[in-house]
Amino acid sequence: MVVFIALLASALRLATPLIFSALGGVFTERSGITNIALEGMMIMGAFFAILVTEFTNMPWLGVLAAMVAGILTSMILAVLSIHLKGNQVVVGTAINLFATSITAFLLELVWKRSGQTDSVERALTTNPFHFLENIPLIGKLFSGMTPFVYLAFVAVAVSYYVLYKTPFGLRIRAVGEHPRAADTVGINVYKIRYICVGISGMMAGISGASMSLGTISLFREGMTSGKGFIALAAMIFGKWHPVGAMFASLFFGFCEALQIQASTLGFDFVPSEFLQMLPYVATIIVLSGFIGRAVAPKAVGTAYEKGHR
Amino acid sequence: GCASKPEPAAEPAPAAEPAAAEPAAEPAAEPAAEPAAEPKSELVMGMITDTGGLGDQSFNDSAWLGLEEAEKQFGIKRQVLESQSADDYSPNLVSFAEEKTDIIYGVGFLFVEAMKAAADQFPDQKFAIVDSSGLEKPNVAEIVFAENEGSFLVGVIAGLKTETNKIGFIGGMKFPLIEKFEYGFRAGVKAVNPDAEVIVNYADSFDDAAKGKEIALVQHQAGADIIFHAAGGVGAGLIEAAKEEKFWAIGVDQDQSHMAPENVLCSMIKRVDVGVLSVAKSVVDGNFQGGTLLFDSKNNGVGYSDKAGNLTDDLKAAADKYLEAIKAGTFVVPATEAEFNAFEAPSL
Amino acid sequence: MQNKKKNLLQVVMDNLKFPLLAILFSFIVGALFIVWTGHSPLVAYRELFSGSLGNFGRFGESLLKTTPLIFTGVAFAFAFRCGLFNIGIEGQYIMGAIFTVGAGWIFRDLPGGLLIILLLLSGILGGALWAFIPGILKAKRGVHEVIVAIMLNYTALYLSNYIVRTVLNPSVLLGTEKKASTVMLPEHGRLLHLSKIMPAFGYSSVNIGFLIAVITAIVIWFVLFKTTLGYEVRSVGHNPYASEYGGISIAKNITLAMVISGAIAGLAGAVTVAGLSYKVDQAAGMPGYGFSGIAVALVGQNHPIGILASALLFGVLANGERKMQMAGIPKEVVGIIQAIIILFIAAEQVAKYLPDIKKKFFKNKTQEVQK
Amino acid sequence: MAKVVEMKNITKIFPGVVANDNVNFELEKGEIHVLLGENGAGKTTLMNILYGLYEQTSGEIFVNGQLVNIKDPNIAIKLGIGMVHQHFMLVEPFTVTENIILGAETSKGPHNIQLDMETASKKVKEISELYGLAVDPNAKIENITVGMQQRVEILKTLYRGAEILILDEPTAVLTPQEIEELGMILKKLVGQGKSIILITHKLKEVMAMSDRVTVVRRGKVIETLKKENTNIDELAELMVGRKVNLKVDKADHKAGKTVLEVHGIEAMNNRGSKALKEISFGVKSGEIFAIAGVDGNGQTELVEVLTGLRKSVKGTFSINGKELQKVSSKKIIDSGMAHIPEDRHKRGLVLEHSLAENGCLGNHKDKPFSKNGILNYDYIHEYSQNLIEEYDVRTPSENVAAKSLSGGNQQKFIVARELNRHPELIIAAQPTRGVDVGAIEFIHKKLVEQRDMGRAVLLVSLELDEVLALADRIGVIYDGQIVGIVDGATANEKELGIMMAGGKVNK
Ligand SMILES: Nc1ncnc2c1ncn2[C@@H]1O[C@H](COP(=O)(O)OP(=O)(O)OP(=O)(O)O)[C@@H](O)[C@H]1O
Ligand SMILES: Nc1ncnc2c1ncn2[C@@H]1O[C@H](COP(=O)(O)OP(=O)(O)OP(=O)(O)O)[C@@H](O)[C@H]1O
Ligand SMILES: [Mg+2]
Ligand SMILES: [Mg+2]
Repeated sequence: MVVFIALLASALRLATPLIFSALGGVFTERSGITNIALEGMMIMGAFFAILVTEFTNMPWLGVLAAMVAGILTSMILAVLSIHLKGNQVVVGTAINLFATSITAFLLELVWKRSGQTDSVERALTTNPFHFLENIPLIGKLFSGMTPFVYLAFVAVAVSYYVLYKTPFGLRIRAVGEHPRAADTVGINVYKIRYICVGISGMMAGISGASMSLGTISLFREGMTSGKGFIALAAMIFGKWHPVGAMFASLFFGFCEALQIQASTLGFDFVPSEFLQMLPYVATIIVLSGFIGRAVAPKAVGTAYEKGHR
Repeated sequence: GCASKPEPAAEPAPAAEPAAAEPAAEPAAEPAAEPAAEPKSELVMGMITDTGGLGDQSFNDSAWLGLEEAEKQFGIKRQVLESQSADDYSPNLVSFAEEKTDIIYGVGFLFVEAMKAAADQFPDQKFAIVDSSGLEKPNVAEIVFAENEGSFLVGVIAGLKTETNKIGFIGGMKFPLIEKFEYGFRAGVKAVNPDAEVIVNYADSFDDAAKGKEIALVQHQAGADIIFHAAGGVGAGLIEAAKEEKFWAIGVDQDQSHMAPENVLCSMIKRVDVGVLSVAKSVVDGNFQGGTLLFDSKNNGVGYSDKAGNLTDDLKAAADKYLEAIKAGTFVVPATEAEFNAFEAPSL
Repeated sequence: MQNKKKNLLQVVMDNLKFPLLAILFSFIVGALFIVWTGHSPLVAYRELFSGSLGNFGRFGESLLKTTPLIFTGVAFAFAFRCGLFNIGIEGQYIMGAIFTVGAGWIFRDLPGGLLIILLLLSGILGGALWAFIPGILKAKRGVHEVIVAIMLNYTALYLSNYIVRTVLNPSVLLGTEKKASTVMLPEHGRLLHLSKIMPAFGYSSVNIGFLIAVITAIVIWFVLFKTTLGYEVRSVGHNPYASEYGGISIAKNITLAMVISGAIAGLAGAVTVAGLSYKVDQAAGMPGYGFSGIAVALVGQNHPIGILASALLFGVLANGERKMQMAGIPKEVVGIIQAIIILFIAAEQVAKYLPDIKKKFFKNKTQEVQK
Repeated sequence: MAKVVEMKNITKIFPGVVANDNVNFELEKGEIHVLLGENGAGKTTLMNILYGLYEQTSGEIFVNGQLVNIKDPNIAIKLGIGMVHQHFMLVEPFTVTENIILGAETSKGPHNIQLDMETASKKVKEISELYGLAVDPNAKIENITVGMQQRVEILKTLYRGAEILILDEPTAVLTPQEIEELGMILKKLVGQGKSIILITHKLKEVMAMSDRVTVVRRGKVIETLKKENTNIDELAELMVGRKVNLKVDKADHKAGKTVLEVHGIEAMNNRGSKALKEISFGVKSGEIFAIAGVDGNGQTELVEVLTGLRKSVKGTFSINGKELQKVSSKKIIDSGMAHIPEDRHKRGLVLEHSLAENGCLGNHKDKPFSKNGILNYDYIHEYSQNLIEEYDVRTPSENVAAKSLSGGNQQKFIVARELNRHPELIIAAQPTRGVDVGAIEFIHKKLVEQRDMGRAVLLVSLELDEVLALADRIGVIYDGQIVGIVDGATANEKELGIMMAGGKVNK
C-alpha cells in the first residue's frame, strides 16, 4: 500500500509537466496546427521562470515570465505557419533548436558559466496544502506535491470546459476540422489559430516552469530531456482530448515511476533500458490501432488559405 | 584531511611528482608558492569535455577549475572545446593538436580510443586523459582516481549516521566508472553497518535533474535517510529533494555543501582539478611524462569533505580510521560487483 | 539546346536565391549575438572560416563533419519526396551504428574488403529495419510517421545502450573488464583515411566514408529522377490519389521510401562507426544527426545535389565552430545561426508574399488568391 | 419592387482569369432569381463577392439601397445575407445544432461564457418547423443524408436571420423528389418575404423555380429575363453563346462481344456502409454504355471498383473473360482498361509533375517508357509531344507543370493519354465536368470515335443530356443498384427521371 501510494505520488509529479504541455498540444492541434515545438517552448519557460525569479525573488512572477516566454516563442510558430504557411513541423524543429541555443547562450551571459544556474532562493517546490499530508493512509500521496500538480488538474478541467462547453471551444474544434466552414460563418480562422498556438505556448511555458521552479529550483541545460515530444505523444494517445491527454500523461508518468521503483518493487531483474522503452513502445502499439484508433482533427498540419477552395 | 606529500602512484612511476601536493584540500584558498616569480608563460592548454560539457557539476567542471588554477599560478592560457557527440572526440583532439596546443586534456574515459589514435598520430604532442588508464603511451598522461576509496569513506559515514538503516545511491549511467562509486560506497556501508540496506538507482542521464529528484523522493519514501549520488547534474535534483524533505544528501566530486548547507551531510571528493593542475605543472616545469597518475587516498586525490560542518567528531574519527587503514593497505576497497561480493569487512 | 541551358541556369539561380538569402540573414543575426557577448563578429567569423577552410587538413575535418550530414540530409529528402517526414533518422542512425559493430564482431575473421562491405550492409539493414516500422504503420494503418518515429528514436537509444552494456560489451565478448562502449571494430574493417591517398589531408581523419556519402547522394539523385522507383515515390509524394489511379501502390511506395530513407540513415551510422569511432558508446542522449539532417535537406531544397552543398555548409559551420569556441565565443551562436537558417527557409512564403505586399501597397486593390 | 441587392460594375480578376467582367446584377425583394451559366462562367465568384469571401477588384455593392463594403462574411451575415455553398460547409463530427449555431452561438452563465445548447436546440427546432425543414437537431452531420445536410445549410442561414439567401448549385446532389421538395421550401421562404438567388446551369430548374433569370457567360452578364418571357432553347443559346446542338452525330452502333462483364458486385463506401448492391451489367465492344443517376448513388464507388481503386466485397467482373476483382489497378490497366477519372485534380494528374511525366502515368513501368526500372526520358517527351499535338492541348511545351494548364486543357490531356493506350475498354467518368463547350464537343467526338473503332465505352455521367446524346444503352443506378437498363435510342428523359428517383416504369 505504502509502495503503491509512493508510486502514485511519483507518477503524479512526473506527469505534471506532461499534462501542461499535452494540453497545449491539444489546443494547437484542435485548431489545426501541428505543434512539434512544445519542447522548445518548455525550455524557454523553464529558463525564464528561473531568470525572473532570480532577479525578483518572486516565484509567481517567474511563472508569469515562463508563460510570456512560452507565448512569445509560440508566436514564431504562429506567424511562420499560419500567415507565411511554412511547414509546421519544420518550423517546430527550428524552434526547438533555437530555444536550446538561446537559453544556453543567455545562461552563460547571466550566470557567467554554462550548464546550470544557481538555485533560486524561493521556488515553488513545496506543497501549498500541507494539511492534506496528514490524511491517514493516503496523506503520503500529497507530500512533495507542488502547486503545479494541483494547477495541472485545474488546467485539465478548464481546458475541457473551454473546448467543449464554450462558444470559443466550438469554434476551435470547427477550425481544426473544417476551417473553410468556419470561415464562411464569419469565424476568423487565423485569429483562432493564433490564440490556440498562444495557449499552447503558455501551457508549455508553465510546464517548463513546473520543472525548473517547481522541481529543482534551478535551470539546467537539457533538463526537459525530450518531455515535449512525450507530451505530444500523450496528446495523440489521449485522442486530442484534454482528459484523454491527462490520462496518457499519467500513464507515461506511471511508467517512469515504475522504472524508478523497479528495485523497491522487486522487478529489477528487467534491465532498466527495457523499462525505459515501455512508454514509447506502448504508444506505438496504441497508435497502431491495436487498442483503438485515434483520429486527428481533419485540418491538422495544413495551412489555411483564405479565399482558396 | 591535512596535506601530506603524495606518493608517486603508478607503475611506470612518473619522474615528476604530481604537483597536487600542497593545495590538496583547498587549492583556491592557498595561493601558489611563487605566482609572481613565475614568468608569464606562453603556454596554451586545451581541454575537451565529454558530451556532458561544461556545467556538468562533475569532472568537466572540476577539470576546468584545475586549468583555471593553472592559469592563475603559471599564467598559461586555457581553451576549451565542448563535444556535442561522441563522434567529436577525435576531431576535437586533432583540432587542438593542429594548433600545436602545449597539452590537450581529454576529460572522460570515453576519450580513450580517440586519444590512443591521436597520440600515435601526433607523437610530439602532449596529451592527458582523465579517468582512464592503460594506454601506456609516452605522450599521454593518464589521470585516474580511486573513486571507490572516496566513496567507501562516505559509505562509512552514511552507514554510521543512518537511523533507518536504509541508504540511497543514485548513479548517472550504469557503466564501470560509476559502478566504482557504487560498490565502494556499498562496501563502506557494509563495513560499519552490515544490516543497512542500500537502495540503488540509475538515472540513465547526467542532466535530468527532475528525475534525480524523483528518485531521491522515492528512495526517501522507501525509508532512506541518507542518499549519495554520482550522477553529475542529476544530483541537483537529489539535493533539492533533501532540502525539501529534510534528509541528508552526500555530494560528489567537489564539496557540494554550498547548494544546501543544512542537508548536504558531506561530499565525496575527487580532485580532478588537482590531477589536471599537477599535469599542467609538469608541462610548465618541462618534466611532463606519459603514464598513469593515480590519485587515491594516499595522495589525497580522493577523500571526503565537510565544509558545512555537519559531521560529528565521532563520524570523522571513524572515517579517518578507515582512511588510514586504506592508506596503510590494510584492506583493498572493492570497485566492481565481483569484488564487492567477495568483500569481507575488515575489523578495525 | 541554348534555351535549355539558360533554363538550367535560371533554375539553379531560382533555387539558390532563397537559401543564400537565408544564410546571409542568419549570419547577420548571429553577428548581433556575438556582439552581445562582447566579441567581434569579424574575428568570430574569421575564426569560423579559417578553422574550417584554413588549410587542407582543416578542410578535411570539415568534410568529415559533412559526411554524416550528407547521408542524413539525403535520407530525409528521400522520404520527404514521398510526402513523409522522417524525424526518425536519429534512431535509424543509432541502429545502423550498433548493427555495424555487431557485424564487425560476427564477421571479424573475414578479409578486409568483404568485411567492410558487410559492415556497410549491416548498417543499412539496421536503419532500414527501424524505418520499416513507421513506414508500414503509415502505409497499412495510417499512423502518423512523425509520432511513431519519435517514439522509436528513444527506443533505439535505450536498446542501443542495453546492447552496449551487455551483448556487445567487451566484458561479455572478450572477458575483459566491463566498458561503457562496445568492442572495437577490427583494424581491417575500418575505412581508409583519405590522407593515405592524398597526403595533403594530413592529420585529418576524413575517410572514404565521405566518398561513399557523395556517391550515395548521386545514386539517390539518379533513383529519384531517372528511375521508375523515383518517379513513383515522387508521384505518391505529390498526389497519392493520382498515383493510385496510375497503378502505383501507395502503401508499397510509402513503406519503400521510408525503408530507403532509413537505410541511408543506417549507412550514416555504419560509416561513422567504420570511419571514425570504431565502436558505440553508452549514451545519455541522441547524437543529433536527425535534426541536422532535416535542416540540411531543407536548405538543399530536398534535392540530393543541393544537399551536397548544404551539408558542406553545415559541415563547415560545425567544424569552424571549434575554432570559434577556442576563441572564447559561445558555441550556442552557431546553433542560433542554424535555427534561423531553418526558420527562414521554412517560411519560404515570405519571399512569395513580398511581391503581393508590394502590389497591395501600390494598387491598394483586391486580395490575391494563390493557386 | 424594392431592390434588396444591387451589384454594379463588378469586376473580379484572378491571376490570369477575369472571373467577373463588369457585371451588373439586381435582386428584388421576394423573388427567386436564377443565375444561369456554364461551368466556370463566374457565378460562384460573383456570389462569393456578395458574401464577403472574395473582394471585388472593382465595382460597388448596394444592399437595401445602402452602399456597402463586404470585407468578410461577418458583414454579409449582419446585412442579412446567407449563402449555401456549392460544396457544403459543414463540420462532419459536429451535430446539426452545433453546425447551425457555429459562429452565432447562444451563451449563458456568468459573462455569458458557457454554450447554451438547450436554447439553441429549441430555436433550431422552432425555425425548422416554421419553414418546414424537418431535421434532427442532435444528429451528427456524418450520419445524415445529403438532402438533410442541405437543409442544415439553409437552416444555418435562417438561424442568422438571413433575408437574402444564395444557393449555389443546390440541386446537383439531390434526387428529383428532393429537388421538388427544395422547390417547395424555396416558395415558402419567398412567401415569408425572403429573397433568393439560385445558381444553376440546369435549364429545366430555371423554368420550374425562378421568377427571373440572369445569364452569365465567360464572366459577363448576357441578359436578365423574366421567366415568362423566355424558354429553354433561348436560355441555352444565351448561356453557351451559339445555337447548341445537344445531339451528337453518330452512326448506328454495331455491338460485338461483351468486353466488360460485371456480376453481382457489392462494395462499401468510405463511411463503411454499403454503396453497391448486386450490380450486374455488361458492356460490349462498339457500344457506349452509360450509367445514369443522381450524384451519390454509387457511381464513384462503381468506377473505383472497376478500376481497382476500391476493393469489392462480393461479386466478380472481367475484361475479355479475365477476372479482375482481386488484382491491382496496374493489372487492370494492363488488361486493356483506360480511365478518364471524375476528378482530374485528385486522380487524373500529378499537378506538380510536368506534362511529360503525367503522360506516362500508368505506363511508366512499360517498355519503351522505361527499361529495367530506368526511365527513358527521350521517349517520354516525344510521346507527350505527340499527345499534345494530336489532341490540341494548349500548352507552351510538355515541360510545364500540369497545374499551369486550364481545366479544359488538363482534361483534354488526360483524355489523350487514356485513349492513346489503345484500350479495349474505356471508363469515362464525368468526362466533361467543368470544361467549356468546345472541349465538351471534342471529348464527345473522341468517345464516339472510339466506339466506332470497336471499343467498349462505359460512360458515367450526372448530366442526363450527355447520357442521352451519347449512349447506346443506358443503365440507371439508384441507391447502389442498377434499377433498369434501357435502349439509348428510345429512352426518354421522363422515363429515366422516374428510374433515377427509384421509381418503377411499367412498359
Ligand atoms: N480562387 C480562385 N483563384 C483563381 N481563379 C479562380 C478562383 N475561383 C475561380 N476562379 C476562376 O474564375 C472563373 C469563374 O469561376 P467560378 O467558380 O465563379 O465559376 P462558376 O460559374 O461558379 O462555375 P461552376 O458552374 O463550375 O461552379 C473560372 O475560370 C475559374 O478558373
Ligand atoms: N484556385 C483556383 N485557381 C484557378 N482555377 C481554379 C481554382 N479553383 C478552381 N478553379 C477552376 O475553376 C473552375 C470551377 O471550379 P470548381 O471549384 O467549381 O470546380 P469544378 O471542376 O467546376 O467542380 P464542380 O463540378 O464540383 O463545380 C474549374 O475549372 C477549376 O479548374
Ligand atoms: Mg464548379
Ligand atoms: Mg460554381
